[in-house]
Amino acid sequence: MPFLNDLFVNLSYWIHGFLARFLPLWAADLIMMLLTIACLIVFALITIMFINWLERKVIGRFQDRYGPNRVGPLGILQFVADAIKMFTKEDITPANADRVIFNLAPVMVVVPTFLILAVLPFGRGMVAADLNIGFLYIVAISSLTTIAILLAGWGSRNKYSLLGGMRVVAQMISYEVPMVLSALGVIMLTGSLSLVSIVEGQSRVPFILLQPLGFLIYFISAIAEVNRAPFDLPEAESEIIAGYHTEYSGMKYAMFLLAEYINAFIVAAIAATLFLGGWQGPSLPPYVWFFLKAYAIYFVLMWLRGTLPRLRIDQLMGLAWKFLVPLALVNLLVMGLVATLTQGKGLFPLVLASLVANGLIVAAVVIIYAFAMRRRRQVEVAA
Amino acid sequence: MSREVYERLVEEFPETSLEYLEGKDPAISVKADDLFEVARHLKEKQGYDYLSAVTGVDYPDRFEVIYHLYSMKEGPGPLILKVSASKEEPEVPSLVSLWPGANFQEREVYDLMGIRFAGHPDLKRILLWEGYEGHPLRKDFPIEGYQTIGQEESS
Amino acid sequence: MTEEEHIAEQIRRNIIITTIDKIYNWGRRSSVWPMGFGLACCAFEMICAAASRFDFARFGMEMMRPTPRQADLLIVSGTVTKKMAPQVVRLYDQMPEPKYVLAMGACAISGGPFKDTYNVVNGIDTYLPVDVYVPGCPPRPEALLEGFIKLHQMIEGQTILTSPWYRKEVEREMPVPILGPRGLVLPGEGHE
Amino acid sequence: MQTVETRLRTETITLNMGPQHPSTHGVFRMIITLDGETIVDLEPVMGYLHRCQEKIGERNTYLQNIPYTDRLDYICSMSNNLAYVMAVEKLAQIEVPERAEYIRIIMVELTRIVNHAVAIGALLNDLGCFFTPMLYALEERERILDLFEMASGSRMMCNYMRFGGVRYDLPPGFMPELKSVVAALPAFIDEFERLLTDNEIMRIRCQGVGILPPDVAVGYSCTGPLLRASGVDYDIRKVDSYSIYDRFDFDVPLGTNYDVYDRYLVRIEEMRQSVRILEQAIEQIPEGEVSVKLPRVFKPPEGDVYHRIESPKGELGFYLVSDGSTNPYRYKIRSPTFINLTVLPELCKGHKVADVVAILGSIDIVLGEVDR
Amino acid sequence: MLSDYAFLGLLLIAAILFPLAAMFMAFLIRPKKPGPTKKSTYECGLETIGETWVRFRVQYYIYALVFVIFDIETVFLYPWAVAYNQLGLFALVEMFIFLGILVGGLLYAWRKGVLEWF
Repeated sequence: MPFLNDLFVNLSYWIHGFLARFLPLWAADLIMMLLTIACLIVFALITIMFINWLERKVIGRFQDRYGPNRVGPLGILQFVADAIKMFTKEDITPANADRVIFNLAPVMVVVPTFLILAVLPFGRGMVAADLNIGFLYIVAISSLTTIAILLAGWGSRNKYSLLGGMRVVAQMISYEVPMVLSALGVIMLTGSLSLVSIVEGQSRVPFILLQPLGFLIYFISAIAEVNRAPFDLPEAESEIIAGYHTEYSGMKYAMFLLAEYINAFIVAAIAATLFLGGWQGPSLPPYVWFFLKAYAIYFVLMWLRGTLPRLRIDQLMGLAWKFLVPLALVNLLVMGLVATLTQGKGLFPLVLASLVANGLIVAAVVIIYAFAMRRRRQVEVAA
Repeated sequence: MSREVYERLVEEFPETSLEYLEGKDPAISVKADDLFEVARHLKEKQGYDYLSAVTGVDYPDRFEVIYHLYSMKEGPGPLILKVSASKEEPEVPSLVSLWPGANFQEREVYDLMGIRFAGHPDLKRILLWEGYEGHPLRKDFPIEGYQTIGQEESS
Repeated sequence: MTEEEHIAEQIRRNIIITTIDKIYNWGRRSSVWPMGFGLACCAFEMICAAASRFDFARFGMEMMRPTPRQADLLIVSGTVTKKMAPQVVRLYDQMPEPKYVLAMGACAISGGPFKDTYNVVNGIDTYLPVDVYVPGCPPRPEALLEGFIKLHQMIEGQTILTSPWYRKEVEREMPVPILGPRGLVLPGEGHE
Repeated sequence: MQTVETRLRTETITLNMGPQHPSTHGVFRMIITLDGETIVDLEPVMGYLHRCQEKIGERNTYLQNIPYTDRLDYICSMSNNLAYVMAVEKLAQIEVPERAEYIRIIMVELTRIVNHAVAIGALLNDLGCFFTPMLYALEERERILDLFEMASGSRMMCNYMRFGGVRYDLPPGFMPELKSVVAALPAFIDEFERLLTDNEIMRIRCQGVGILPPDVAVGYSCTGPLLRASGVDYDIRKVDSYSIYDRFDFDVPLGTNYDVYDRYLVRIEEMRQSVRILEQAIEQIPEGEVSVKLPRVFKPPEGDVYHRIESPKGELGFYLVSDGSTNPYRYKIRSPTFINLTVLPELCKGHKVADVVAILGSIDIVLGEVDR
Repeated sequence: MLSDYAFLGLLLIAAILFPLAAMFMAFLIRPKKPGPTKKSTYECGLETIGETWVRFRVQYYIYALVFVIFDIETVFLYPWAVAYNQLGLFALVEMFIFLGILVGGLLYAWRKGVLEWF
């Protein structure tokens, strides 16, 4: 099995060796880099093809109906047909839209998606750029999408996209804070920002067992970051028509679709890397484990999209600032306490202490929530 | 049931000329100018708090506006008020201040029948567009409407 | 140019075009996105066609886009009244180019049971070029699916060379009628 | 530009949720003045589906009008038929045989269940559920439409009732099929409730939104589930007890805190009551005639008559003036959704864009009946 | 180490080139039929009423400020979290104080009603 495990890693070394024979070293490295970039882009396109088809089939099954099954066997080629159609679709730039911003937005929305792909550890040794500031890099790049979507909302000079753009600003900046705070717990345990070392830190026990609450906060704010499921206010179909991409057609809309779906997959992949131990797994080759975990979390994303209604904008903001941020802070401090107390004593006390700590936090939250509800009910009765 | 209400109304408003019309649904015919007083009396004193329907009818000699009133507390049986207005310049006092529910219905009667309602907050057309000439539900209005020249003619 | 040379020359030119045409049309046929836009009772039958029993998501038409900008097919489902006609034509104009119109139900085809009344347009084809007519009042979801299949066959029959949206001189912009004092008036010859 | 004098001068946007909008249930337009996300003022605009029903009613004979009533509120065609047919029967004093009365009640109560299921599905669509509750409701509706098709020949536009009864007697396979569908209904309603009633996001989005106090509801002459969710006990089946509703015992659910969530609960409870009525009707249905022989040229006597029934959306009434000829002199439809919409601006002030959509969904309008 | 950032530079260029190339190729192939009504803004089938680019609510600006405070806080937390194992209990207490001040700021914003969204 070892050969199968690092299939791609050996492949890249062999190509590098083959090139190095007749090219100077720097040229070989350059070509290797270009090859990895090409491989990343192809991976992104294949993922979106697969995700789009999977999403429509799975949500179809939730709704008791078949998804697309006429295009190619089992409907696999559905997104290829969509791509061809969107490729040959006319592109309209509204007259009174701001031309430059309107056309810049779709380009800007795709750039962060590809940049984040570089840092994801697909398998042992299979990471395009193992930065030692991996997670900080992801947070920095992912806030670029906020600007791109705001440009789209403001640029197309349409009332609905303006509302969508304003909502995206409010939502994404509010959910970045709890996302980062909850991820800090993980970084504290591994002592390094690089995703590869985070995954190696989880060889004995995945962090979800140590920090279930941290995972929950991270997952909720990651969904909100990517405008999916209960937090898809920026393109709320029933309220503001199609939100920020109301005026986009043809290839520009395809860019938004590409960015949206791949961002969703990336968020699922990062959640898998941070909390479920990316490619750590008993028998299967590492990259298979990575995709299994990523698609398991992506299934939960689809599940939410199929069932839950949407939050209103002020409830959304209230949830972020009044519930998630304080909870994330408390979780961070308690994790710090637990980490120092069980510093040298090995694995078992650490797991035990963190589970007890999490239980305490959840109990505290439930008590405060019940107290708040009772007080609110008294206020109502009095009013 | 509406017979006793009619008696009480006659005592209350001796000088107005009220008539009791027999028929499947007995109705009370009221003059246009004292409609508002009678309506307020019915609403406050007699407890008719629910105005179900406002209808305009185009009779050969007059326009008629029919109000169906119910009281939610007591019992069944509509109390029907019939108000007639002149053919040339139909004008009836509006009851929106008593029952806000009549707002859209009166606008619709104005829009389709052409009966103006004095005192209505914003009497505009509700079903047809603003610049439309003519009131379709009048008997002299052809059902196909006025054919506009150009595209309409061909089809 | 005798008959054989003409055909030979056609065949030579067509081989490249047909393969591109095939892919081009296959792509467009299998991802026609209808616009989420319903007028009257036929709209409800369209929703039933999208529901679980007669699901037209199987043909890849699942993305009912609310905006005309991302839609390919305008399903005029229901009675087109004179007050609504300018909006329907404006929505058609705002759709990007390879666009199709499906007139669903007797009202959209010819005014249906409400034909020749003061506020109903006798059929949408007075204002829009209609590609597929689906009769019925309302047509059953199966009839609508048959209409979609006819549309797919029509799309497959088109070629890049002859399709109207690639040719310069074809005018694809429909004039938006204006609500005049007595009814709809085309901007060109509004006499009133 | 209307400026709102808040601490800082901010301009308002005039947005129109126009005729083509995913959640206006058809071609209904609202001109909304927004300050940020909060509604400053809302003005409904209708008439985009005005199909001149009342003018056509005067051109048609009495019998020809029945198919037109199907197209009024195209989700519950049977109850429109019932309203019109009972008005003409009251005008012409026609007696309806027992079996026909029972068949009518069965059909109307099935329509009520279909309408409430679709209304809840549409409300959830507006709240953001990606079509899932709507498709479950439509699936249930398909089973009931099969029953209509078996009885009247058409899925949606049934045209099944005539003056003095119904057009055809029930086909032999109808009763067992009806029993199986009615037996499966409570399970569907429970599943619907399990998915939605305790759904935390649904509760937050619907509770305390669009509160309609009882006196305002009566003042704005709202009827149907909208009125009963405001705590006013007024169900025309109980008040007028027309047809044979007095033989069935069912109770009328009322709301307690008058908001969108209560309208949802009232509709769910009414579906359960309709199932109760259906069960009793299935037991008591007698054998016998289903229609009365009428002269070929049907001329009702002179006079005017107003008859109303409890359609799933509210009080649906027909006011007919007959001058003794074959065509009605005046054919007026009192449509519940058109009048329920009068209260929409009042309900929506101060709420957010997302709430307007939820409130409109809870009022449950169908444009065929609003614009007639 | 350096090669990683070189790789990211190349990836940035590729990431910008990919959408541009895709849109340019689509620009060559797609039909072009501009028209006055087609270019008009979409608003549910009607012309837009009033101005779209208005001075939007000031609420968004205040929210941005609250965000900036908390984002800077998280940036300070990064080095602390990374070097956490080497630091002793003392660093934890210090961080308690740092976060305490911030939670105080959050409660103040909450009480002032800044976190309300209208």
